[in-house]
Parts: sequence; C-alpha cells; structure tokens
Amino acid sequence: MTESTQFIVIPLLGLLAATALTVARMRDLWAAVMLSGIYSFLGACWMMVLDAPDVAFTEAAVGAGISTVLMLATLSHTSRTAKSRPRISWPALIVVIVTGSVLAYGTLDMPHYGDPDAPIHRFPSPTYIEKTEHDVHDMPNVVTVVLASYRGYDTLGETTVIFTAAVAVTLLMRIRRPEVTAS
Amino acid sequence: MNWMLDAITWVLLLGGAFFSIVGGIGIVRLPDFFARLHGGGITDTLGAGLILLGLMFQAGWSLALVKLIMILAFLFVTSPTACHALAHAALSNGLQPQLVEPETQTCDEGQQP
Amino acid sequence: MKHTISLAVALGAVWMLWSGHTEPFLLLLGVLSILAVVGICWRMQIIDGESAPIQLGIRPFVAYLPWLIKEIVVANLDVTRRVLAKEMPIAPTVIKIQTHQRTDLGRVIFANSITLTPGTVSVTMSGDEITVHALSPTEAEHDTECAADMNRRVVQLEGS
Amino acid sequence: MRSFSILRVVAKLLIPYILLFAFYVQFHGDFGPGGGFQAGVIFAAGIVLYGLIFGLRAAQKVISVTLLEVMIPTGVLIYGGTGVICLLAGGNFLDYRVLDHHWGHGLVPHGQHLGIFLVELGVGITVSGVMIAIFYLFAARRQTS
Amino acid sequence: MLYGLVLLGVVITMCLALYRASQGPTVFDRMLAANMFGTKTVLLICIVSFLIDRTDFLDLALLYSLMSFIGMVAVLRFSKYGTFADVDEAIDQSGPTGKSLRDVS
Repeated sequence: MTESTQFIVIPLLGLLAATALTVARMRDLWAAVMLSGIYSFLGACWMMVLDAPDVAFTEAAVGAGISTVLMLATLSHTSRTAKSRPRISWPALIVVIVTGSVLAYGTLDMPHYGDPDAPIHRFPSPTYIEKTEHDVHDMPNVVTVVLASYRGYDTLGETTVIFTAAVAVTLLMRIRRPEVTAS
Repeated sequence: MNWMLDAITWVLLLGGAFFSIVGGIGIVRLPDFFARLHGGGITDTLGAGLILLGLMFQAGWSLALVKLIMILAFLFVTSPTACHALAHAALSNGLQPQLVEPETQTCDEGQQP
Repeated sequence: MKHTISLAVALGAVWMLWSGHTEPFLLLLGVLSILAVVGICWRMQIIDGESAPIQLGIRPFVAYLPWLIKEIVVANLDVTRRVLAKEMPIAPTVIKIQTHQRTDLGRVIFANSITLTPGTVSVTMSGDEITVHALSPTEAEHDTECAADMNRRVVQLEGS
Repeated sequence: MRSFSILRVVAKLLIPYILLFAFYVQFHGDFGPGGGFQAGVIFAAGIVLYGLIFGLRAAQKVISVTLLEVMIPTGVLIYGGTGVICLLAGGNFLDYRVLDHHWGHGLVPHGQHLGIFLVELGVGITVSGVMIAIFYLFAARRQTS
Repeated sequence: MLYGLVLLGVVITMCLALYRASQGPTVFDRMLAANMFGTKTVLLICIVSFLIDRTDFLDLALLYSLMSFIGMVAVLRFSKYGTFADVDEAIDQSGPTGKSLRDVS
C-alpha cells in the first residue's frame, strides 16, 4: 500500500458493499452465484491494492477456478430460486444494529490506517522480518516463511481442517449403495 | 528516448482506458443481451490490448514484458471462448436475440430462465 | 510423438520465462514439473495437433495475426461510433456462415476470430456452419465480405 | 460437451499451461506470491476443466477416486512427517533448522528451506486432492429435483 | 498520475458493469457483467503492480487470464444440462481427439 493507490481503496470498498447488497437482494440463486463471482474478483483487486498479494492470490485461485463451478454444482442439487420471501424481523434487526454500532465504535479506538506506531507494526512483524533475514537466507517472500516455518503449527492445523472437510463432505455426499437393512 | 516511450505509454494507456469505458457504456446502453455481448467485446479486445501494450513499453526488456505478452495472448484465446460459451448458454436457455429495428429504446425484458 | 516433444519444449520455454531462476534445484523441479504435466496430458489423451499445433508453423504470427489486429481495430472503432452515437444506429441480425476449413482447429480459429472482432459474435457452431450475431446489417454485410476474406486466410493458415 | 469444438480445442490448448502454472506456483512460493494452497487449487481447476468438457468419467480415468483417497491423507502425513523427522533429528517438532545436511550441496536445499519446501508440498497435495474430490462428489450426484 | 487515471477508468468500467449486473434483466446479463469483471481485474492487477513497481505480482493477472473462463464453461454446462454428472447427450464415444464429431447444437 502506497500513497499512490490510496484514492482507489474507497471506490473499491464501495463497489464491494454495493455487490454485497445486490447479492443479499437477489432471489434468483443463479444470479446470486454470478454476483458472488464478481465479489470475489473485487476482493482480489482490493487485496492487491492493499499490497497483500498472497491473500489476493488465494482469492484469485479459488474465485476464478473453483468456486463458481462448485456453487453451480450445488445449485444443480437444489432449486434455482430462493423459496422464502424476506421478512423483516424486528428483534434480529435491533441486535444487528446494536452489534454493528458497537463494532463501529470499537474501530474509533484503533490506530490509524498505516500508522507506523500501531501495535501490529511494532510487534511481532519486525522481529519476523529481521529473523527471516537471519534464519532463512534465500527466501524473499516473508509470508511463506511466516506461514510455513514460524507458524508451522497453525498451518498444520489448517491442512488438517481441509482434510477433515474432505472426510465430512465424502461422508455426506457419497452415493450410498442400497443397503440390506437388518430387520 | 525516454520521453518518447513515456508519450507512447500515455497515449496507449489513455486510449485503453477510453475504450474500456466505451465498453462499459455499451454494456449499459445496448438494448438486449446479445447486443451487449458486443459491448463487452470492445473492453476485452482493444481496451485490454491497448492498456497491456502501454504497460509493455514501461516494462522494458524484462520478464515482466514476457508475462504481459502471455497475459495478452491468453486473454485473446479465453475471452472469445467465454463470450461464445455465454452466448451459446443463453441461446440454449431459450433467450432469443431481439432482431427488430430498435427504433424505440425500450429495455428488452428477455426471458427469465 | 512429435506433438509430445513439441508440447514439452513449449512448456519448458514457458517455465523458464515464468520463473527466470537458474538455480540447479529449481531447474530440476522444472524438468520434473514438465514431465508430470506431459504425463497427465498423455493420460488425458489431449496431446495432438490441437493442443500442440506445430503443423501451423509460424504462419499464424507472420501472416494472420497482423491482419487480424487491423480488423479488430477497424471493427472496434465502428462499434465505438455506434455505441456513443445518440440514437445508437444498431439493428441486430443473425447470419449463418459456411466454413471451408478442413480441421476443427481451423474452424475454431475462425470462430474465435469472428468473436474477437467486436460487432460480431459467433453464437453456435455446428458442423461447418457458424451462426453469427451481428450488431447491424451493414456490419453484417461488411462482415460477410470480411468473413469470406477471414475464411480464406484461415484456410491458408491450415496449410496443405 | 466435447462436441462443442470451440471449448474442446481451447481447453486442450490451455490445460497443459494451467497444470504447469500450478507447479510453478507450488515451487516458487518462496520467491513470489503463492504456495501450496494456491497451487493445489489451480491444479484442481485444471482437472475440473477437463471434467467439465470431457465428462466426469473421463476425468476419473485420469485422476481416479482411489488416487484421491491416497493423495488426501498423504499430504497431511508429509506435513506431519516433516515434523517427526525434525524430532528424530534432535530438534523440536517442525523445527527445520536441524534438517541441515551436507550431501548434494547446491542441488538439494537444506535447513529451513528444505523444511518449508516439504511442508508446502504436503499442503499442495492435500488441497488439490480435496478440491478434486469435492468436485467429483458434487458432480456424481444426479439432479434430485 | 497516469496510472491513477487509467485505474480510475477501469474502476468506472467496473461500476458500469456492476450496474448491469444489478439491473439484469436476465441472468445472462449478470453473467456477462461477471465475465467482464474478469478482464477488468486482470487490467487492474497489471496496472497496480506497475504502480507499486512489483512486477512479480503479474503472476496474479496471468492466473486470471488463464482461468477466468472456467466459470463460463461451467455456466454453459449447467444451463445446457442442468447437472454436472455425465448425461447421455453430454457424452459420446469419440474420445478427446474428437475424431467422430457429433454436434449437439
């Protein structure tokens, strides 16, 4: 993130918000899938502008290749339109508004965007970057080093989560052979 | 020489931005789905082509230049394919192109599949 | 066999251009990756004159591409004029074009070239007939001439 | 879908490059954006494209369900196994510094670099297997309604 | 400055495409807009990577230009057959070489 890309962040965030509202409004699920594709494109652009190419890369790989296909595959097992009409539930709306305003109030206390004195920039990032220089000599991408080495336990856990997801989906979606039920 | 490269880049990039906006205007203004495909086509060909060409002049002789050329080549292969797939999907879903003289600028309702 | 080798060579060139690293370890990984990709493609049975079109030689780049780019620019300017005009002088038509190419690859190049020139989109392709949606009758007329020319050029491209 | 010649020809043209790009991303995660997760997803996308055009059965001939069932746990085991090797070499779990060695100098990376390479490989294998498996499972079920 | 102007142009195009995506009227208009977002994203990523002078980010644009059409292939498959399983019209015995071409359309 540099000064030169600052002006594009707000329009992109606006577009993201507009897309999200349109998706929420949509009753045609097929159209909603297409719009969530747009959301993914915009998300990748936004990450890119924020100078987070690794996150943008993940978003791009999943959004461009797989997610539309899987969403449409899911859609082929259900109907193409949402059944229920949206109704306004007042208690839920009040809860959402209160939570949202508390969260917004919380952001007031946060350090300014890109503030060099923000806690996240004082600790632990610099130590990681300095240690990367020392520990791993020939790896320019600090993100990979942090994910795979310093936070190796986390990434092992994430891989296990993906593994578990595969097992769960297999159990749910496999085609059952007609079983002989014990009478 | 440098100012000349910069000037060429200016012209190409601004031209690309112009054509991509024209494509956007086309996609909004044109009356029915099949006509709008052509609007998308402008953005995909000349808009993308000019912008990438302009960036190529800034890249100099480097791997970035090669990557830009590849991006352009892949775009020119995939974007007409995607366009064709979309048109075919629409036609096979019962969406008929509007073929009358569009004297009246009414928005075509089309068929909701 | 010649298709397999040419695909491997093309993949090797692309790998070097993407990577740009010449450490032995990465070169080794590159060779292994190319072998893996060629192996998978071989299992997929997709290595033939369509995935590695060496029979076209360099004709696409020297003879066809410059002409196509010129056509794309001309067509773009025309569609831009129509889109920006106040009353939008368009009248969509559907025309059918007979193709004269002998191979599917030639027909695909032809159909994609039609789509690439704005103002015309190839909607369906069945056998050797392409259904084209054109933005205006004059466009269609100009395009039938242009398409005949394009048709001829793609046939030339296929060579003997 | 293979009778749509435009899609068939373009897919045949691009699938090798999509797969090669997956390998490129897998092995260049140390230098630029990318890594095992992204590579696995891109690889899966190449296979999914093949499956979309040539049918599910053809795709399952290339990457069989049995192979997937091997791939998915293998990736996790490579990851965990790297940690166990670190333990056996006298370090902590997933402490790659003990992976220093002196054979194959210049060709095989060592220390942290080797550990990260193995771990990313494990992630890539698992993710690609999972993504392809999910596509197979969703596609194999006929439309219910 | 120049890159900023071009970025602005791309974002304006995105706004126009988003208008079409939200207005419809048919689901295919929304898809057309989504398809256009693919090209726009490629351009935006290229420009941003030149703007912040990190041309190794071009890999992202390469990824999008290679893969964003997979979604449209899935759309065609879904709208034509309604399922991703092998259906009788979708498969024929020709094999990927396409020797015995039979057209569905």
